[in-house]
This record gives sequence, C-alpha cells and structure tokens, in this order.
Amino acid sequence: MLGLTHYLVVAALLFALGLFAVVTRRNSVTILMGIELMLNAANINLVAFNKYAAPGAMQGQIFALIVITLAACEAAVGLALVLAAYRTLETVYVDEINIMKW
Amino acid sequence: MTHLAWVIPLLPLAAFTAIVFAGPRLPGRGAYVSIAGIVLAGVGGLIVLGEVIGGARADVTYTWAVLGARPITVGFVVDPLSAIMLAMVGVVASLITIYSVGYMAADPHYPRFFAYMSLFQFSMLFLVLADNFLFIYAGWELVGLCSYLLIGFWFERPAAARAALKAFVTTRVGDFSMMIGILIIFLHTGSLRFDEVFRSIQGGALTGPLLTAAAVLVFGGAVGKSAQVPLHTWLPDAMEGPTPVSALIHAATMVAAGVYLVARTYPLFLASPDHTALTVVAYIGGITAVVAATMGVVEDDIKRVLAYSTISQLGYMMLGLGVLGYTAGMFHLITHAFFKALLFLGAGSVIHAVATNNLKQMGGLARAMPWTTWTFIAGTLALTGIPPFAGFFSKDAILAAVFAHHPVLWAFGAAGAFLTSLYMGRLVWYAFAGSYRGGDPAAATASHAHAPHESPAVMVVPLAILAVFAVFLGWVGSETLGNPFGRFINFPGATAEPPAGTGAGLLVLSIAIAVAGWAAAGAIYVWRLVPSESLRRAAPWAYTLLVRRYYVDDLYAWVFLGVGGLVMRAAGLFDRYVIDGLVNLTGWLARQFGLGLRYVQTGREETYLLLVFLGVLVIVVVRLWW
Amino acid sequence: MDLRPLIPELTLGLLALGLVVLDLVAPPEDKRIVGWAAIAGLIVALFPSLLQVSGGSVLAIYDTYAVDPFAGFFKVVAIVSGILVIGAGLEFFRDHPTAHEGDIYVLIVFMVLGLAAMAAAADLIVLFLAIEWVSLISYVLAGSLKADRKSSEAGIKYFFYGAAASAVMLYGFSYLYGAAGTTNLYALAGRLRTAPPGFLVVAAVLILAGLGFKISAVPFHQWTPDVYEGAPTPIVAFLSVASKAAGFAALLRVLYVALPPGAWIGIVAAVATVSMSLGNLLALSQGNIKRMLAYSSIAHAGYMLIGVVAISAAPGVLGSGISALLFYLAGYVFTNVGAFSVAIAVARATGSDAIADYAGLGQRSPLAAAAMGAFMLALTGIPPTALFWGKVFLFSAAIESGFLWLAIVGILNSVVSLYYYVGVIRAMWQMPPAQPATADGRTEGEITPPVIETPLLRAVLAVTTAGAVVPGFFPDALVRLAQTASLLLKL
Amino acid sequence: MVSGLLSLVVWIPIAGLVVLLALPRGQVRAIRVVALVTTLADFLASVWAAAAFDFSQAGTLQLTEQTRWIPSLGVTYHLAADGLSLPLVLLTTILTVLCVIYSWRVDLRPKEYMILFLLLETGMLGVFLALDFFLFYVFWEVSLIPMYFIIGIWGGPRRIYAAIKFFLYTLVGSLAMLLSILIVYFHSSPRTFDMVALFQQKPLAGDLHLAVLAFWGFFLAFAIKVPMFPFHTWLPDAHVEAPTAGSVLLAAILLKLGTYGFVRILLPLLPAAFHALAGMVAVLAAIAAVYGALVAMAQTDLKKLVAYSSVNHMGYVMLGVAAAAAAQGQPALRNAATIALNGATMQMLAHGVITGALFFLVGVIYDYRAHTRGVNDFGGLWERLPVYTGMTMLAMLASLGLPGLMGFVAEFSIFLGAYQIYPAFTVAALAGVVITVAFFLWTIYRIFWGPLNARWAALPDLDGRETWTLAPLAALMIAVGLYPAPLVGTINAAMIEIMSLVR
Amino acid sequence: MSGEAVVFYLLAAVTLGSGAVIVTSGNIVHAAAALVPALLGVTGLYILLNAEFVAGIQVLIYAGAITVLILFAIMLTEGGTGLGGRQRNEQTAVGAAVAAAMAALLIAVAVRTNWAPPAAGATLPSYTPGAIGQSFLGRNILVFEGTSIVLLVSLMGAIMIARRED
Repeated sequence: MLGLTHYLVVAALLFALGLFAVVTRRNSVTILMGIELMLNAANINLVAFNKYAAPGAMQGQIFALIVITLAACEAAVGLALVLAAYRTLETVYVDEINIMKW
Repeated sequence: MTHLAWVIPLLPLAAFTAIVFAGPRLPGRGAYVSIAGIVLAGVGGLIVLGEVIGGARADVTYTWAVLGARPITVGFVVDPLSAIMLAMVGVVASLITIYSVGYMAADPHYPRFFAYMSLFQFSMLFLVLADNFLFIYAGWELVGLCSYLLIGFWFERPAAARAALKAFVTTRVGDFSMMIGILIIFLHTGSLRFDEVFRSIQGGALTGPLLTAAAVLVFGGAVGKSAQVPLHTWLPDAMEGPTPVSALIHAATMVAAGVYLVARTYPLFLASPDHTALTVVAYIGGITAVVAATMGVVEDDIKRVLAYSTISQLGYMMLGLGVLGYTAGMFHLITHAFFKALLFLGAGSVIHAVATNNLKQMGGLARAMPWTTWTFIAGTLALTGIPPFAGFFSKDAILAAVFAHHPVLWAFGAAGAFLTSLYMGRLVWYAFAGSYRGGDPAAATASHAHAPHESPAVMVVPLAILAVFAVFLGWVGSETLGNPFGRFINFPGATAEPPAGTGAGLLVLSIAIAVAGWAAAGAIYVWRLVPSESLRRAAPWAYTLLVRRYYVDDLYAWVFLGVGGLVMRAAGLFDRYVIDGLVNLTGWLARQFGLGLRYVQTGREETYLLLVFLGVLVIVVVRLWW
Repeated sequence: MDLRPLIPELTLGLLALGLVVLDLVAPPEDKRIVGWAAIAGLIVALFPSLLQVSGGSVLAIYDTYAVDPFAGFFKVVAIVSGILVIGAGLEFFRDHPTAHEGDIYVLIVFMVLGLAAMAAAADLIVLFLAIEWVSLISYVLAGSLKADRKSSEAGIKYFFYGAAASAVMLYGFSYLYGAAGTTNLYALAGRLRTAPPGFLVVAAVLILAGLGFKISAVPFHQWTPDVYEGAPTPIVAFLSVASKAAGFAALLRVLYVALPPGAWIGIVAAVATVSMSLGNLLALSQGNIKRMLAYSSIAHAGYMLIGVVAISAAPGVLGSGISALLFYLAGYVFTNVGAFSVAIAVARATGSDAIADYAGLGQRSPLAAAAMGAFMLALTGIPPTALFWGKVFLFSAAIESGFLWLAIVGILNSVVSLYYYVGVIRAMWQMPPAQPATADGRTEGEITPPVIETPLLRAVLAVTTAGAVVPGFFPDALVRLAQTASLLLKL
Repeated sequence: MVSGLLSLVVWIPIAGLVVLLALPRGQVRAIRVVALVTTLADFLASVWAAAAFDFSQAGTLQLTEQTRWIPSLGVTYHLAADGLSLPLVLLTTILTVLCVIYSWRVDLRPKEYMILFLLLETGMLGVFLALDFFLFYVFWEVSLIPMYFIIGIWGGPRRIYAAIKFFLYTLVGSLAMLLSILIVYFHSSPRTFDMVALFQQKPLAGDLHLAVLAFWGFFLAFAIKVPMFPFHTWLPDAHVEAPTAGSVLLAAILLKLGTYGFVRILLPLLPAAFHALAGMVAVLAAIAAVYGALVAMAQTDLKKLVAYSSVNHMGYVMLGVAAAAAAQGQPALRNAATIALNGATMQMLAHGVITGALFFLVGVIYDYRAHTRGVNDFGGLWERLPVYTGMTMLAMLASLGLPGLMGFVAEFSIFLGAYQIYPAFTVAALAGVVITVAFFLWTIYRIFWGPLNARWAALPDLDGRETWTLAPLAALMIAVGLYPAPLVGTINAAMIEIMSLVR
Repeated sequence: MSGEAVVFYLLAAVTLGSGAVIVTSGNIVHAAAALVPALLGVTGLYILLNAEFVAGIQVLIYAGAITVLILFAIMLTEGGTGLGGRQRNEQTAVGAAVAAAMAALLIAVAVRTNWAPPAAGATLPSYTPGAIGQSFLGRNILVFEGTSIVLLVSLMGAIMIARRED
C-alpha cells in the first residue's frame, strides 16, 4: 500500500542528493541546483503531509507554493550574486573564492 | 621621683630628636645636647636608685591598646633590678658620651654619632624600665637597631657595613625565638605584663615542658643579644664600629641586656621543672665563657680581644644566673659594665694614638700615655679577678655559686678565668710593654708624625672615673662589708651558697687560677720561656682552629650565604618560571588553541557547508546516542 | 479584519514603498536624501512599535501573527538599529560612492519590516517567509559593493550558506507540520506533546541550523567572519544586531511556544558553550577589527543563548532568561553598532580595518577613541555598562535555572574576551601612532590623518555611547522594559 | 549629623574629573592645580566625615546613606562607614593627594593621567564604603580600569604585558565574585543584595557545599587582589611597570581591596565555608610570608623587591584573617581571633603607609635621578643623599617590623592572635619576618652603605616636593607606631562587631 | 502493485535518477538539463498527492523560470560549453558519507515517527485553484502579501547586484 512513508523516503533521498551536490560541487551554479533539490525534497514532504497527516486544510500546499516562490527569488538573487562575483573575482568556483579566511 | 622614672628615657630621646632636626646648629654640634640628655638621665637614675634603696617601688601602667575584649596593659617598673640598671646605664653612658667628644672630634658625621648615641640611650633605658614583654621586646629591637646603625657608623667601609648587617640579622634570629616564647606565654597567661605572667605561671597556667620551652625560647633572645654560643659570631665583627660604641653597646649595656632579660624573667626560668631551663642557661653560659676566651688568646686586634673577653664574661653572667646565682650574675653585670667600658675606652685611647688596632704594631705605650696605661691596667686587673679589684668579687661569687650546683661547670669557669688572665696579660704586654713597634716610617710623616701621645683630657677623665669604679666597686658585693649588693638585688629561692667550708678554699683557688693565667702570659710573652711561636708549632691544628674561630663563621657563611643564597635564587627562579610560567602558559595555550582552531575557518565555502550538515548530524547523534 | 495590531508593520511598509518612489525620483548624484528620509520615517515608525511593548497580546490575521510586547520589543530593536545603521551608512558611503546607495537604504527599511515579521510570526509559513525575506535582503546588502572583491566574496558565501541552512530548516519545518498537522506555532505546541523524543530532537536540530545561522551560533557560524570582514561595514553592523536579534526572537518563539524544552535545552546549552568558547578563542588572534567583531559576535550569540536555556518560572528580572536576553540585546545593539560606527570613521581616515592602524587614535581623535574604548569594555562586560547588567542577568538566570556551569563557562569566556577587546584599547592609547621613517631617517609628522568627526558621526556615537553606558548606571527603565517584553504571548 | 557626607567623599573626585575634562589639554598647570585641589578637597571631606564619625561606636556602621538605585532588582545605593572602612578611606584620600603632588612633573598626557587618578580614587573609596553588593562590585571594577590605563600608558618598557596581565588576572577574580554574589542572592530570603541584611541572614548557612562554592568565587577575587601566594605573579610585573604614583596606589590601596573583602564580606557572610577552608588559607598565607620574603631577597630590581615584600606582608594579613575564620563556632578562640583580625586590619593600613612610602622612594631615585632600579647598581648613596637615605631606611625598618613604627603594632597583634589558633603557621610567618629583616637590611647595605659608587656622585637629595610627599607618611609610621591606641581602638570596635557576625 | 504505486516508483526513479545526474555529472550543462526531469518528477509526485495546483506552479516556476535562469547563468559564466574544468572538490568522500548519514537519519525519522493521524472523518478537500486563491486572500493573506513584497525586494536586489556599476 502506497503511503506517507514512501514519499518521505523519496524526499529524504532527494534531500541527501541535494546535500551531496551542495557539499561536493565546485561550481556555484551547481550548488544552487543542489539547494533547489533540497527545497523540492522539503516540498514533497509538505505536500505529502498535507494529504496524509493534515487533510483538513491546505496549509502544506500553501507552504509549498510559498517555498517555490521563494526558491525563485533565491535563485534570482543567488545567480545575480554569482554573476557579480564572476565579474570581480573571475571565477564561479566557490573553492577559489577565499580571500578571507581564518 | 620614682613614679616619674619613665621620664628618664625621654631625656635622651629629646636629645636625639633635637639633634636629628637641628644637628650641627646645636651647641657642640649636638654633642653637648646629647651629653646633657644622658647626664640628666644618669643623675635621675642615681636618684631613683637612692630612693629604691630607701624602699621606694613603682609600677606605672596604662593600656597600650584594647585588642578584642582584652586590654593589653603595659608600663614601667621601678624595682631594685631596674633601678640598679638605670643607674649603671646612666653613669656609664654619660662617661662614654663625654669621652666620645674627644674620640670623635675629627669625624665628619659628628652630630649623627651623638644622635645615635642618644637614641641608643633612650632605647636601653626604656628596655630596662619595661614591665612587660611587649616593651622589653620593643626596647630590645630598638637597641638592636642602634647597634646596627652604630656598628655601621662608618658605613662607607665595606667591613663595617657587613658587620652591621651581620649583627642585626644574627640577633634577629635570637629575637625570632624570643618572640615565639612570648607568644607561648601570652597564649597561656593572657598577659604580657611580667607580674601577671608570673602570677599565672604560679597559678599553673603554664607548666611542664611547655614552660621550659617558653623559657628556653625567651632565653634564645638573650643568646642572640648577649652573643652567647652559638650566636656569638656577630660581636667580634661589631668592633668595626667606633670604639665608644663598642664600649657602651657591645660591652657595658646592650649585650648585657640578655642577662638582664633572664634576670627580669627569672621566675619563668625558676618555674621550669627540675630547673631544666636554668641548666640550659648555665651550660650555654659556661661553654661560651671558655670558648670565647680561647679565641681571645690568638687574636691580634685589640678590640676583638676585648670583644671575646666580653662574650666570655657574659657567659659568666649567664652561668651565674643559670646556677641560681642571681645576685652574683647581676653583680658581675654591673662591675663588668664599668671595667669593660674602661678597657674599651682605654683601647680607644690607644687606637686614637697609634691609629691601628693591631697589637703587634703597638708596644711601649706605657711611657707615652701613662694615664691610659694605668687605668687600663686597673681595668685588666678587675677583669682577671685579682683582688681587690671589682671583678674579683663578682667573678668569685659566680664561681662559688657554680661550685655549689654544678662542679663540672665550675671547671669551665675556672678554665675561663685562667684564659682570661692569659689573653689579658698578652694584650697588656703587647700594647704597653716593650718598645713601640708601629709607626711605619713612611706613614709616620703623614698624620702621626709624632710618636704616640696621651689623649686629651675629655677622654682621660672618664677613664679615670671608670677606673675608680673598677677598683672599688667590688666592695659593695663583698661579704666582708655584709654584701650590700646582695641584700639589694636578690631573688627569693635563688640562693647559691657553696658547700660549707669550701668557701675560703675556693676563694684561694680562684685567685690562684687568675694569677696562674698571668704567669702563663708572662712566661709566653714577656720572659718568652715558652715562646708563642713554639706553642703554635706544637699544635698547629689548635692554633688554626682558634684563628678560624672554630669554623663557626665559615659554617654560617656556608649555610646562610651559600645554601641560603641557593634557596633564595631557587625561589626566585621558581616564581619566575614555574608559578608565573603557569600563568603565562594558560594565556599562551588559549592563544595557541585559538590559532590552531582558526584553520577550521578555511575561507572555503565547501567546508562551511559541509560543517553545517555535519554539525546537524553530530548534534543529533551526540544528543540521542551518547 | 482588524488591522490595528498591524499598524507598525503597515507604517513600515508604507514607508518602504514611499522610499522606493523617492529613490526613483531622487537625482542620481544625491541619493543621500533617501537615507535621511528613511531615518525620519523610521523615527516615526518607532512610536507605534513602542506602544506595543507595553500593550496587550493578541494573535492577529487568523492566528498567523502574534502581536505581543515581545514582538514589539524586537520591532523597536530593529527600527532603532535601522536608524543607527542608516546613519552610519550615510557616513560610510561618502567614501564608497555607488549608484545604489538609495536602493540600499530602501532595502534596509524593507529588512526592518522583515525583521518585525520574524519576531511576530506565529505560523511556520509566515516565519519561513520572514526569514527568507530578511535573508535575501541580507545577501544582497552584503554583496552590494560590487567593485569590492571582498564584498562580492561575502555576498556569495553568505548566500550559499544561508540558502543551505534555510533549506535544512525548511525540512525541519516540514517535519513539524507532519507531526502536528498544523503550521500554527501555538497549535503545534499541544500536538507535539505526544511526539517521540527522537523526532523532536531531530526537528529541533534541523530548525536550529536555520536559526543558528541567523544568530551565528556554532556550528552554524562560519559565514560570520568572512561576511563581516567583506560586507560593507554598516551592513555588517545591521546584521550583527538586528538580524541576530530577530533570529533570537524567532528562536525563542519557536522553542518556547512550539517545542517541549526537553528536546532542545541540552543542545542549546552545548551550543551556547561552544559558541562562547570558539568565538572568543578565535577572536584572540584577529588583526582586522571587523573580523574580530565577527568572532566576538559569535561569542555574544553564545552568551545570549544562556538566556534561551535559562527557562525558569522565577518572578522578577533576576532569573528570567528571556528578560535577561532582551536586556542584553538592547545593550548589544547600541554597543555593537557604536563599535562599527567607529570602525567606519577610522576606516575613512586610514583606509584600513586593521586594529594595528588604530594606533594613536586616543591622541588623534579622543572622542572616537573614548567611545570605542567604552564599547570594548562594554562588550567585555565591565561595569558600569548595559552589557555588564546584561551579563549579570544572563548569569543569574542560568544560576536560577540550575545551569551554574553555564554561568561559569560564560565567566571564563568573558575573561578570554577581555584580551582581544583590550587589544583595541591598547592600540588606541598605548601604541604610538605609526610614524614611518623617511629615506633619510627623519620621521615625518603623523601620516595618519585624524578621524573626521562629522556632526552625523558625533550624533551616532552620542546615541550609541549613551545607549551602551547609561543603562549601566540606571538600568531600571530598561529592566522594566525587558521584563514587560519578556511576556511572550502564551495561549 | 550631616547626611550625604560619604557621598561627598566618594563623588568629589568625579566632580574634579568633569572639570578636568572641560579643560584644554595644553593648560598643564591648571590641570595639575585642579587635580590637587580636588584631591585635597576630598581629603578634607574625608576628615569631615571622620569628625562626624562617632568613635565611641566605631563598631557600628555610621553615616549611613541608603536610597533606591535599581528598584526592580532591589539594588540600593548604600554607603556607610565603620572602624574598618574609615581608616582605609582616610588612607586613600591622603595617599591620592600625595600621588598628585608627586606626579606634578608627569609631562606625558597629564590631563588623562589626572583624570584616571581621580576616577581611581572614586573607585577605591566606593569599594570601602559600599554596602550593597552591586554597588560594591561596580566600584570594584571601576577601580580596575584606570589602573589598567595608568600602567599601560605611563608604565615602563613592558607596560603592555604588565597591564593586560593585571587586568586579566583581576577580572578572573571579579567575575568569579560576581557569580558568588548571584549565588548568595538566590539563596537569600527575602532576596536582597544588601550586605548588612545578608550578613544577618547568612543565606548559605544550611548548605555547606554551595557555601564553599560561593566562597571560592569570593576567594578568587580577593585572593588575586591581595595577592595570595599562587596568584601573585601579576603583582611584580604590574609594580615594576607602573609609574610611581600608580605603584603607590596599587600597593597601598588596591591590594587592600582584597583583604578588605575578606574581612568585610567573606568573614561575616560565609563563616562556615571560610571556617572549613581556613586551614588552606592559613597555609597559603604562611607560604606567602616565607616564600614572598625569599623571592624578594632574590630580586635585584628594587621595585620588584618591594613588590614581593608586599606578597610577604599580605601573607601576614591573611594569616590573621584565616585565624579569625578558624575561630568560627569556637567562642574560646573568639578573643584570639579578634586580636589577629585587629592585627590584619592594622597591617593593611601599615602596609599601605609603609609600602606607599617605599614606592615613592623608589620612584624618587628612579624617575628623576638614577634611572635605574638595580639594587646592585648603587652603593654608598648615604654619603650623597642623607635625607633620602634616612627616609628609605625608616620605611624599610618600618616594613620589617621594627618596634616603635607602624608595622610592628600590626605584626605583633597578628602573631599574638594567630598563635593561639595556628601556632605552626605563625612560627613559619615569624621565620618570614627574619628573612624580611635580612633582605631589607641587605638592600640597605647594597644601596646606601659601602663606598659611594662614582656614577652617582652628582645626585641631588630630596627636593621640597618630594620631602612633602614623604613627610606625612613618615610621620604616620612613627606616630601610630608610638601611640597606636586610638587607631587600634577604632579598629578593634569594628573587629569585635565583625567577629560577632562570624558565627 | 496498484497502478498508483507503479506511477509512484516510476516518478521516484525519474526524480532521483535525474537528481543523481545533477549531482554527479561532470558537465554543468548536462546537470542543468537533468534538473528538468527531476523537477518534473517531483511535479508528478505532487499530482499523485492531489496537489494539482502546486504541480502547475512547480512546472511554471521551477521547470520554466528557474531552469532557464540557471542556464542563463551558466552561459554567462562558462561561455555555454559547460566544461569549466573539475567540477568536484576534494571532500567528495566525506560529502558522500555525510549525505548518506543524513539520508539514513531522515529516513529513520520518517519511518519511525507516528505522524499526525488524520482527524477522524476528515476528507480531502478539493484543492482547486479557486480554493487556494480563497485561502490566500483569507487565512493566508499575510503570507500572500509578504510574498509579494519579497518578490519586489528580490527583484530590486537582483537588479542592483546584477547591474554593472556605471
């Protein structure tokens, strides 16, 4: 029987994939993609919980909608920052961006 | 004026204050003020003595401070013991101060000398009048301070400076012991006043070994101050001070304060079970009497010979007190004060004339300075116990008392008497007999162009007066005259009568011993039957032992300067590197820890991001499974 | 729908929109007018918020928004720091000309609104929205000096760190929603009572990642030094006080209202310990004032977390963790903004953020130096300053709630912190001003020009110094304020 | 009785400080005059306070001022004086005057210098007079900061190290004390920060473990300030680097804050805990007495030597305090404890006067004459500088406890009292006295005696200002040494009162 | 196995498979391209979960806007080749371990927690766009208004950052 747990497991795996991308990728754009995967994983949770755990209202879906919107904002701001950094620092690889440390 | 006796010490104090603030502008550049102070004090002392002989007594007390619920009362006591000391100090100090006018005439720090003298006189008189441990301790320290300042009077001489330091520190070791004794006494009797303390002890407040310990510890102070073995080493060095100082402080008064302390606190010693404390006193005194005398025999410095003699005589006094010869000990203290002051002043007169302390460079002074010579010889005879001079009576009384209680110690005393005659004879022959050996021709042209000559009257007159005392004072303790001294100064329960029938024999024996000493001196130094060189060759080890002063100084130097210095340096290094090192290490570690940790802050985003997730995992894992 | 509880937010929103328009019409060469207008507007907006501090508690807008004294306090904090930071910014941007100066002021005002929402959010969705709102503006502001390499780096680092942290937090929110079936914080509380402890711990930690990032608590702190060093100084000042304050507001509301204490107390205590210790130890070896203040800010997050841990039902201000925290935050706002303001002024004169370049400041610019000295001592917690009392209250709260060891850790850390705070003082008064010798060996006159003390700078310093010091002498008013505001809405 | 007198004493320096702030930096003379007038006024105010003080009731707190300060916390502004604090206040005001006189020639940043001294004065006076824990704590810390600057700006070559060490070390202690204050507060009922009330309540009396914990907090603060044996290493560094007037106040007053805290706070507040740990304190005190003297002897820097002699002397004070603590619950020892405590308090004053004078004297030779403090660099100075030599020897003799001078009265009382309670430690401390004698005399020997070192053939003797700086202290040493009864009586009354709280 | 389950597993496979490509691909353009099926797979899951409106928005915003944005960014920075050298940093192994551990933790929580039981008798409401719109103007108005402000602010910010300084 297909249930809540299935969705949660998929979400968890997706989250882990995103996490893996975030911590191992050098290119900042790919890191951003990883973050989007993590947000999507959370959204799967929200929508799944809305169906199985809180069917009476639609807060989960509303939450997911907001997250999607915010993800877009985040992407816009993030990519703008990446572009700006690319102009001054001439790289998009985050491990090369370390003037400041210690 | 017995009740006003406390004013007496204030006279020299006033003189001191005046000289300190107005020094050179005062009459006689301060000397006259100082003399006025002490002479007035001396007259006062004599008056008090007279009144006390007439039966007057006084004990003036007031509250020093209220500590806790208990007021600590202190005050001054006038009784025979303090009266006789008062008079003795006053008279001797007056004469010595007058003498100093001549002796110190050429010194650039003339006013300062008299200031110190006045301060000392104040302290000594204050000590004598004290009726409690606090004051006696205070006076004790103050006389020590004056001694320190006066030994180091010629502070620019390194030897004098070192001697001063040594004197103060060594006596302080004794004071340390005395303070502990006082603390024990206060703890058990709750008072510092002698009369209350003794009453409590009689009441059983302090008994047994602890009482003995307290008495011996108090005696420790006397050992230091009176230069008894083993704290005797400072006194010969103290001769670096001006000679009047040696006469006043290091012969007549301050060093005798130790004896006075024992006499003053005699009930404490008496109460000690089996007289243990007194036995300790007696043995220390007896040993000192002999040991110091032996060292005197090989000494060439005229003042040092007298210093050893002083130590030895103080040993006699202790010996006397220790064998219940209370009267005898005190009597010897008084007579000794006069004739030893006389001897020192005489030596000073000699030194003044020949500008050296070395006996080997004197000789034949009898012709040049007759007054000095004859007064000196009077003093010597008194010291060596030749009748009818003063020392004979007092020393004989001691020896009689010793014989009564400790025949073994009598042997010590007898040996000491023999040695006394020996070294004094040696001194007299070297200094006054024969022909003048000093006066290096080259140096003679400079300051002492002429041969030695007699000192000025201001120095000779005190010598003469003291000589009178040295000759006649003994009679006040003479049994033939009914021993007025003994009737005046005595302690109930402390009697030392020699066994019946032995009195006359002993008397003869002691005279014989003294004469034998003189004879030996004559044989060695005058007629050269047994020349000193041959003695030296016969027992070189003995000679070296004596010249090295039994290696005690060397031992102390090794222990206190060597080992003590090592400990001190070790403490300094320990503090700097271990204690402070730990403090700095803490700071250093924190800093290094921070320096090391900051490499976690790599500056690279991927580390940061990894640590976010790792952080979450770690916290969860730790919280749930650990 | 009753909009009256939202008057502060509406005021701020209208102000922000008005400023957008003003920014559009203002001539490009004089965008400073936007800043002045923002200050004026914020001062006006301060009053409705102030009224809320002593007002009643109510849940507005279908129970999604809490209007209580607690939120009111944080609104005041946000607005006051906004005013001060814009003032400092007007000073800062004199030397950093940018076409976006006006935009920056507008964004700051928008951020104040977001901070207000963070403090008042009573619903997970609103809270997440508010946090993202604030974060997005923060990223932009941090990277706003585009020509500056450090600023760009700061923007990038901040962004990715923040995005990752909020993704983790969102996951935690989703779990809470799943376990309780509601997004309302107050409704959550009741439904989570039966949740298994393991679940609660995981959820709490996931949420802590996002909020810990906001308040710079270890181990979610690592953006802090780099962003503080690289971002424009006024922005850093704003992040260090307002953003941190709002983070604490959200943290307190989520932890106190929604989650049972057993799930998080131990964790937060540990985080507090590590934050204090790591922040202080790492600050010891910093040579850049902004970086040093970054580590210091991590350490202060640790101190303030003591107030979060110290839940106790004790009456009175001594012993109440929340009021201690609020008091501390209030003092911290003035102190830290003041310190950054001096840093701005010094950097204007010397062109450097190095602490070594503060040498001789005590002689050249006694006023600025004295203010900085006061701030440094205040950050150490030396009386009589506001932060001294703040620490007293925090430690007493810890003791009262059985966390004596935490107070001891705090004290040891205060000692460590003295070393680097005094480092600044030492540079200002004990080091001679740098006088490099010229080629022929003569020394030139002072090469470092004195700080230009503009009236604006003086005003900012006067306000911040007063805020940092006066409560040290007379803490009573602030104590009462914190006490009132600690009454966070409970159902 | 005039109310507000103590406030006047505490705040006059701040008034002067405000005036100084307004003065332009260049008006050096005016700055000095204002500072002098302020400190003199404060001295007169303290004398006025002493005049208003009822010495027949010296044990009770008088001239009390109590107003609300932070009502929400129950913190009050509570000042009062008794036989313990009043002499310390007088000592503080007079020494500050002397410091200002001595510092007349300080040319480096005189404005800041004087401001800091005035601030320091307020801090110190406040500590002695405050009877509310928070007021006390605030003053305690306020006295810390100016001293940091005084060392750090006007100090010697290693001033930066010394100043931060001083600051860090004392801050460790004061924060620990803060913690203990809070612990005590939370266990009081009704909750209060008022010392007098807390002394009566003894909040932790029932819980020895917690009381011991609170004790350690206070102990750390006071022991570091005193400084007691293992916590003393900040002192030599601070003293060596501090400018002369700073050293003087540091030694004479700031160290007393620690011992004052022991007597005023720890004894009556946590008697049981103190009793439990009195043995440890006594051991540390005895170690300090001997070890401090030994280390002092090893020093060749005159200032360091005097600094370590402070460690040694404060060891005596702590021995007295420990003895008092040990007497808790034993009425038989009450009287001995009171005597020891009297001695300890007396020693605070004596050490303040004597060591203050000694640091002035070191400064005289170092600042304006020889520019060296190496004990071995001198020799035979007596010849050139008789007045200076006399003053120094007087101070050193007083310091080594010569009867007739102030230090003896104190040491004697300590030993008299402490012997009954800690005989072995007292004997150890007495051995320390012997070492003290040795190193002071050795120092005198090396500096003043022997042949004159030709390097110093042109040194001038004390000038008028220096003489006037030192004369009052010398007079005090002698006067109290000769006639201690009034001072001891005043202190004694207070000590009886404090011991009655040690139950 | 029901048809729903088949669809679920298919969608899960597509989502996770594409996700794996995203995180492992050496070519960033490939990674960006793989984002589209991954996001569409999630969309499918939304539909399975009766969230049609969310699914629509997901397609619009994610698959449409965000992917395009990302591609733009890649082209602007890497010149469109997607081959910018090494894509993976040194901490791959640690990262994999952390990811695995995190997955394990989250799955454990997902499996072992008793999630909120649906209220008795509660039925799924119809998640029509209309209903959602009603919610946004009613219960969730604050979120709605807030989001609009955030959009405005992000726009301002993104423009400000992305624009070249004149």
